[in-house]
Amino acid sequence: MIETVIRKRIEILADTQLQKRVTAAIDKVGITGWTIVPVTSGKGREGPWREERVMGTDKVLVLTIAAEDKAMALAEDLAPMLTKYGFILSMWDVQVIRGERF
Amino acid sequence: MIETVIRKRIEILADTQLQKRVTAAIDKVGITGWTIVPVTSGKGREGPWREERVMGTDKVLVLTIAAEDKAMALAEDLAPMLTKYGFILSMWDVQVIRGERF
Amino acid sequence: MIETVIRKRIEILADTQLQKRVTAAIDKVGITGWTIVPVTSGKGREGPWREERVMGTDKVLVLTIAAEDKAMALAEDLAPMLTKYGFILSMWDVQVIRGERF
Amino acid sequence: MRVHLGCRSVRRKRAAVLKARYSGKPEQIYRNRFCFSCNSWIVKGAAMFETAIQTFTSPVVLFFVLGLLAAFARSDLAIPEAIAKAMSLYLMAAIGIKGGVAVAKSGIDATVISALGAGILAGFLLPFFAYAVLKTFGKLDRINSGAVAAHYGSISVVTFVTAVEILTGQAREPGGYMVAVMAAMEAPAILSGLLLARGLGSKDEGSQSTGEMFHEVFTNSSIVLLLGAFAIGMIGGPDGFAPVSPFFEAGFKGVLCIFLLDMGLIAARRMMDARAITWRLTSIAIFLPLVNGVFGTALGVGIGLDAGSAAALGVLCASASYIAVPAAMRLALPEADPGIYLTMSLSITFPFNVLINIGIISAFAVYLTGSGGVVP
Amino acid sequence: MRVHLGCRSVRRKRAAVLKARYSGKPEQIYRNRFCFSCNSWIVKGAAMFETAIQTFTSPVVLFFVLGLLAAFARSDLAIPEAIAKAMSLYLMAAIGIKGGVAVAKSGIDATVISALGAGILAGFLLPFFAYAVLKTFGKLDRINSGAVAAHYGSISVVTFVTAVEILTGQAREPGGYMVAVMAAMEAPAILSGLLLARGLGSKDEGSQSTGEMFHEVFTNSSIVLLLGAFAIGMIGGPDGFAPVSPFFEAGFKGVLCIFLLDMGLIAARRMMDARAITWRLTSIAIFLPLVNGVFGTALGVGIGLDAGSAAALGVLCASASYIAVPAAMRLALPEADPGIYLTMSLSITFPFNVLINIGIISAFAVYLTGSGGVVP
Amino acid sequence: MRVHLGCRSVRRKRAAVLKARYSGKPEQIYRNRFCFSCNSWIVKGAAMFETAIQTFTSPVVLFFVLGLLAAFARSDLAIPEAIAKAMSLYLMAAIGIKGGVAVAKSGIDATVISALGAGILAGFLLPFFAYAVLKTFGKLDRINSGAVAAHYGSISVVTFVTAVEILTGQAREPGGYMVAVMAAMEAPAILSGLLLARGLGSKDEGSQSTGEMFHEVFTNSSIVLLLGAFAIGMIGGPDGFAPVSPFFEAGFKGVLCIFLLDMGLIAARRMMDARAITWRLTSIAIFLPLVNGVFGTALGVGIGLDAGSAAALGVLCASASYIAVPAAMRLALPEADPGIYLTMSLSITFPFNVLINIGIISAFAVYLTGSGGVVP
Ligand SMILES: Nc1ncnc2c1ncn2[C@@H]1O[C@H](COP(=O)(O)O)[C@@H](O)[C@H]1O
Ligand SMILES: Nc1ncnc2c1ncn2[C@@H]1O[C@H](COP(=O)(O)O)[C@@H](O)[C@H]1O
Ligand SMILES: Nc1ncnc2c1ncn2[C@@H]1O[C@H](COP(=O)(O)O)[C@@H](O)[C@H]1O
Ligand code: NA
Ligand code: NA
Ligand code: NA
Repeated sequence: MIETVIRKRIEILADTQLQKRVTAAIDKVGITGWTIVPVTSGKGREGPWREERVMGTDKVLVLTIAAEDKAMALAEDLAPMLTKYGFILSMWDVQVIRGERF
Repeated sequence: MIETVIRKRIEILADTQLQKRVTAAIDKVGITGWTIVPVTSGKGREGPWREERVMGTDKVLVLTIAAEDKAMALAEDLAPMLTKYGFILSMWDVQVIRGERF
Repeated sequence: MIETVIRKRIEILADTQLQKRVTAAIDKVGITGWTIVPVTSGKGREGPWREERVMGTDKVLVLTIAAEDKAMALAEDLAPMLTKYGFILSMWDVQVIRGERF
Repeated sequence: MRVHLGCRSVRRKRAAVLKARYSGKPEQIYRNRFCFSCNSWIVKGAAMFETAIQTFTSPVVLFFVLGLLAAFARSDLAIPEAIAKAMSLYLMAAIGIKGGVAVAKSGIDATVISALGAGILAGFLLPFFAYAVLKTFGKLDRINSGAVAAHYGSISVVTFVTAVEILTGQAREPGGYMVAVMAAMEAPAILSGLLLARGLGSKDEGSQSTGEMFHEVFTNSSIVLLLGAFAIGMIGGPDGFAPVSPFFEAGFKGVLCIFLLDMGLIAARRMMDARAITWRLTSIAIFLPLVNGVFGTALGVGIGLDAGSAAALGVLCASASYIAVPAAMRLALPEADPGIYLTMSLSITFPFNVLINIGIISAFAVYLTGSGGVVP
Repeated sequence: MRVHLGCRSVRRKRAAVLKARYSGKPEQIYRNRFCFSCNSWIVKGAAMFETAIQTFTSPVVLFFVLGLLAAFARSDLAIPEAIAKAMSLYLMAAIGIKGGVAVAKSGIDATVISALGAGILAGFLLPFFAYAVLKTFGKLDRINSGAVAAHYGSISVVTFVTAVEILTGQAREPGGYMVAVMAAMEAPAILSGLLLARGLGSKDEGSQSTGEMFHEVFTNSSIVLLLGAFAIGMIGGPDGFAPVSPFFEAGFKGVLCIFLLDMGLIAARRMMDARAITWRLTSIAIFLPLVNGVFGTALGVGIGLDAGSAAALGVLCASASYIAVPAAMRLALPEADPGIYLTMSLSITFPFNVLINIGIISAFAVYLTGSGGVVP
Repeated sequence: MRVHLGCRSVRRKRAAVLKARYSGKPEQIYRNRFCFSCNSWIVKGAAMFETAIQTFTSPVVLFFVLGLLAAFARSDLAIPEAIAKAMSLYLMAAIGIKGGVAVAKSGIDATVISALGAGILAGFLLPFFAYAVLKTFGKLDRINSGAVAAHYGSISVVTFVTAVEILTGQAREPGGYMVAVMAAMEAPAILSGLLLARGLGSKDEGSQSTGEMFHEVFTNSSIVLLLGAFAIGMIGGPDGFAPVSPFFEAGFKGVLCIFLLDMGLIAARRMMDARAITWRLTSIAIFLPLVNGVFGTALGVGIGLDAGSAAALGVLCASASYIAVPAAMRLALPEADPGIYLTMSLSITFPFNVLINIGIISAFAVYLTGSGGVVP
């Protein structure tokens, strides 16, 4: 049987424009990497939006996998930005192979 | 330490054409928002498909985060559509910050 | 109350070029289907990349839902490729409706 | 009376047609041609055959073939989805605006009205014939027979556009009003198909879906852009069109080439993935466009259309929808199998029409109207 | 002195203008026209009215209207995002290179310098007036008033391009240097708006965001491409431009049509979703472009610009940013509500400018410079 | 014998070349020119220098420089991926079809055959030289040396296309068959590179990957479209090409501009991210294209090609693949580091070729063939 270890998977929905701030925070807490998943539209308290790159109001999903302590540090780091700009962060436990990478 | 609360994350793979029905159901059960993630191809019992917007047979992933009760109400609501059109719904627990939003 | 069953959700970040090998492995272990989610950029130990379809170095997220035994078989199958090409695999438990499909 | 396919006059004639097309007096070319290299008159049959064969010298068709071959060779060639979508919007806008400008020039007369009427009628009636064939010979159930029948009653825009290109290359450009006829033929077959699939009585919960479906059919992007551009063309007229014509006219054939390349890829890939298709269904997917094409052409000649417009009506009848109708069926008849209706219309009928049937229909129109030149 | 709107001479004149445009001597057309069908001189007022009405015969504007209508009819028509982005990059590159080539031909003189100066000054000052109106009549708070004011002081490239098309269609093409004026007017209003929103003292943590914001404003893709292409046009000159002109010139109007179709869809959809917009804000979104347009046109005529360039300056003052400034505000003033500033600038002011105000401004420029023909 | 770079005759001559290019008699321009402003003959050296410098007046190259600068200024300018993909497909189709039409006109003769042979041979042999340099001076291990060597033996389509544009601008258009030579040179170097990286014996598990890899190399979208369009061009000939030429010809240079803008952005961004690149590797990435370019040009002249075609062969040898070969290496040599081979070929060699080396190679071809005019 192949061996798996538990890591946190964190997904942050952020403005495309501010993507760099999120990934900078990921780099800062020492997580090894991240991946960007595009999103095309959505609806929240501020009403609906669509692919609005033309207006700079579109969003992306930043996905990163990390050990629990780093994940919590990241959440801590991002909390003010989440509130200020209305980002969404969710995280959960996942099994990964080659756990030493994360 | 930053505080997190548990919410359900629900992802529904649906026909692009029927996306509005899914999001209408989300609005109806009182969930605050949703986000659309594009998907480009796939394979199921009915064989493979690719980005086929030209033929209206493409799909999207509808992602929404909600408290457990609303999540279950949504699943209940969508069940007939899932069967009729062959949508896929999966959900799991996630930790979120600013839980009052969901 | 609608009934849900537990399945594994597996997500593999792989080179677009090698996507067919991953999906072939999925088919081989007898999982019913898979779905491709595009990703646009990322950063890892080998530095950052962007949408580089022009150079064939872009990636996709392969998503599949399966019963635990098949999921573990798939992970076993993919392990060498994960190491060789640096793919990332994560999996976790999700609730699904119509569990007989997976 | 020999057939002059191989003789050099054929090539010469093609050059003459091309020249005539660009200098604007296409009429007499096909009449009374005498072949000096083999010393005899070129006859109707030969003209028909040539007409059918010319299809394969068009770059538009060659790119379609390239797409088919690339997919069969399992090449990873693919047009990005956003580009395919954009090309299809471009083609809609371009043919809409060109049709509108043409009608602004020619005005709306009895021919236009009768062509519209004939098209709508054909749209309603063709599914009944198709349904009978599918149910008996094809051995499909009621639901699937109705769904497939709706596809064959409706139209394929790209088939139409390709036919217009080929007919124009033969100096038989259809009237601009045929664009309006095409738009009018999109929806009626859906009604007939639903009626056939569901029967008259059973309206089970369908009402919501059906209303939604018709909203979708009438506001889907193709139709809105086609009719909107048609209206813009009519309002602006030739003067208004002049400044945008470099964009909509000069690029048209090239975009169509790339679009057909993509259609070739999609059609062939779907064919290779097909599971649900029997030899019976394959035969029907070739039989229906043949019969419908002949019917439509005869109808067109019957109501007095010129050879080009009659052939265009024939192509509309022969073509099967693979955009609007599948979308409508997915909403209104989710029980029907897309593996059947998409594969038949897209992977069999569409290539058959583009590669062979347009040539046949155009030759038949020439035969019926006698515009192809006859031995004296 | 009667107004000749309905009389046939209007059409004839339009044809004459078109002809003149393509044969290159546009100057005398609007002067001293005598209408032979109703036997009287066409007067200034009539010329102005006609000028305003001509807007609606332009295919560019018709496509915008089509977009609005399609969205209101809840059609699913949509231009893929990648295509919209590409079209906007294309338009930037094309107007940049055209402007650069024009300046390479004409050189940089006092007119160019004073137009630049006037534009920058207007960019700084207009937000103060807008702020006062928004705060008092509009009842917005300080933050939102400042944010909206920044939008109205800055410019909208697409409004400018549309105006250039319409003015060129009236044989009043603005000078190529107006592209540089446009680029120069993008940023100043952002400074004024931030000053107004934040007050002079409070620099709370803003410093990082503000630096980041200005880097973004000056390196955002539109500005970089616009100025880069401008430089390429200046370096290459007419000779260097010749080989690429089929791409950048022939396609321009057509791409603009499709782009405005998309803008119509986006503007109308946002309008239907709008929640935060009161009738007061709606009025302001129409009042500000009117006043700013008149101010800018007068300023342009005052510093000695020709009718076309003065009208272009008026349009720049009248237009409200919906790309650069929203992006900047999101970074620097996240507390401001995008539902207010985007809806006002994109869904009200933009359509008002394209459909009505460009016509008014151009007529006003004709009135001020007397280039529209006066009764003798 | 003075060099006349600054003197006004240079500009006059450029205008003459441009004029001649459009009026179709380019041959004698570079011969025996006498400069009236400085009263002396313009010499070979000067002609060569000018040839090299002309590169920078081409809008195509200017857009590439703009891309580099924008990326270095950390602008967010980016071409959407779908558009970049579409542009690359468009360029493939366009050069394929143009080459095919050219060969349909000229026919296949001994020159074509020997050019093909020379290209394939060069593709096989160049990696051995590159490998030696990379292993010794570059201090790379066997795997990475082999992988990089494969890149330098293969070709870059965009470098080739840019060179064709520049050469055509100098009235030295390469023969249409060079497109076929380019296609033939894509794969051989991959074989040599793999042989070098793996050694002759060790075939460990590679077999599956290698088969898969070669299927991919021969069915990858670029090659399929290039050769397919080439075939279409040959079948259709000039007549068949006429209707689609507005699309494939008029837009070509403009699309190439925007594509090179994108390449500039990508190359510069990768350079800024590069970690694994030493000064030794940087030197090699400049040294190899120089040497290979000189070798290829001499080879071309040796087998009797005209100046333009010989220069094109030189450019093919000088260019390094950054599309087909990286994809193949990722499959067949996953242990090799893309950070090395992509950065070298894309971020150093590609800009060096476009900005400097094409000019050098073209001047060298002029020198060797004597087609650039010599003092009597
Ligand atoms: N409950 C939710 N589940 C998933 N996505 C959400 C949810 N609420 C908001 N969003 C996303 O977050 C964006 C911003 O939300 P808001 O700030 O509430 O307007 C929305 O446009 C959605 O894309
Ligand atoms: N086990 C699975 N895991 C992930 N996606 C699936 C799975 N089964 C089906 N799908 C997706 O759902 C679509 C429809 O499935 P089906 O209705 O079985 O053809 C497929 O094309 C896939 O995109
Ligand atoms: N910790 C991580 N979380 C999410 N994605 C990652 C992570 N590490 C690497 N990746 C993704 O995997 C790709 C390859 O990683 P690497 O092989 O480390 O360069 C990166 O470019 C990212 O897209
Ligand atoms: Na039909
Ligand atoms: Na303004
Ligand atoms: Na090479």
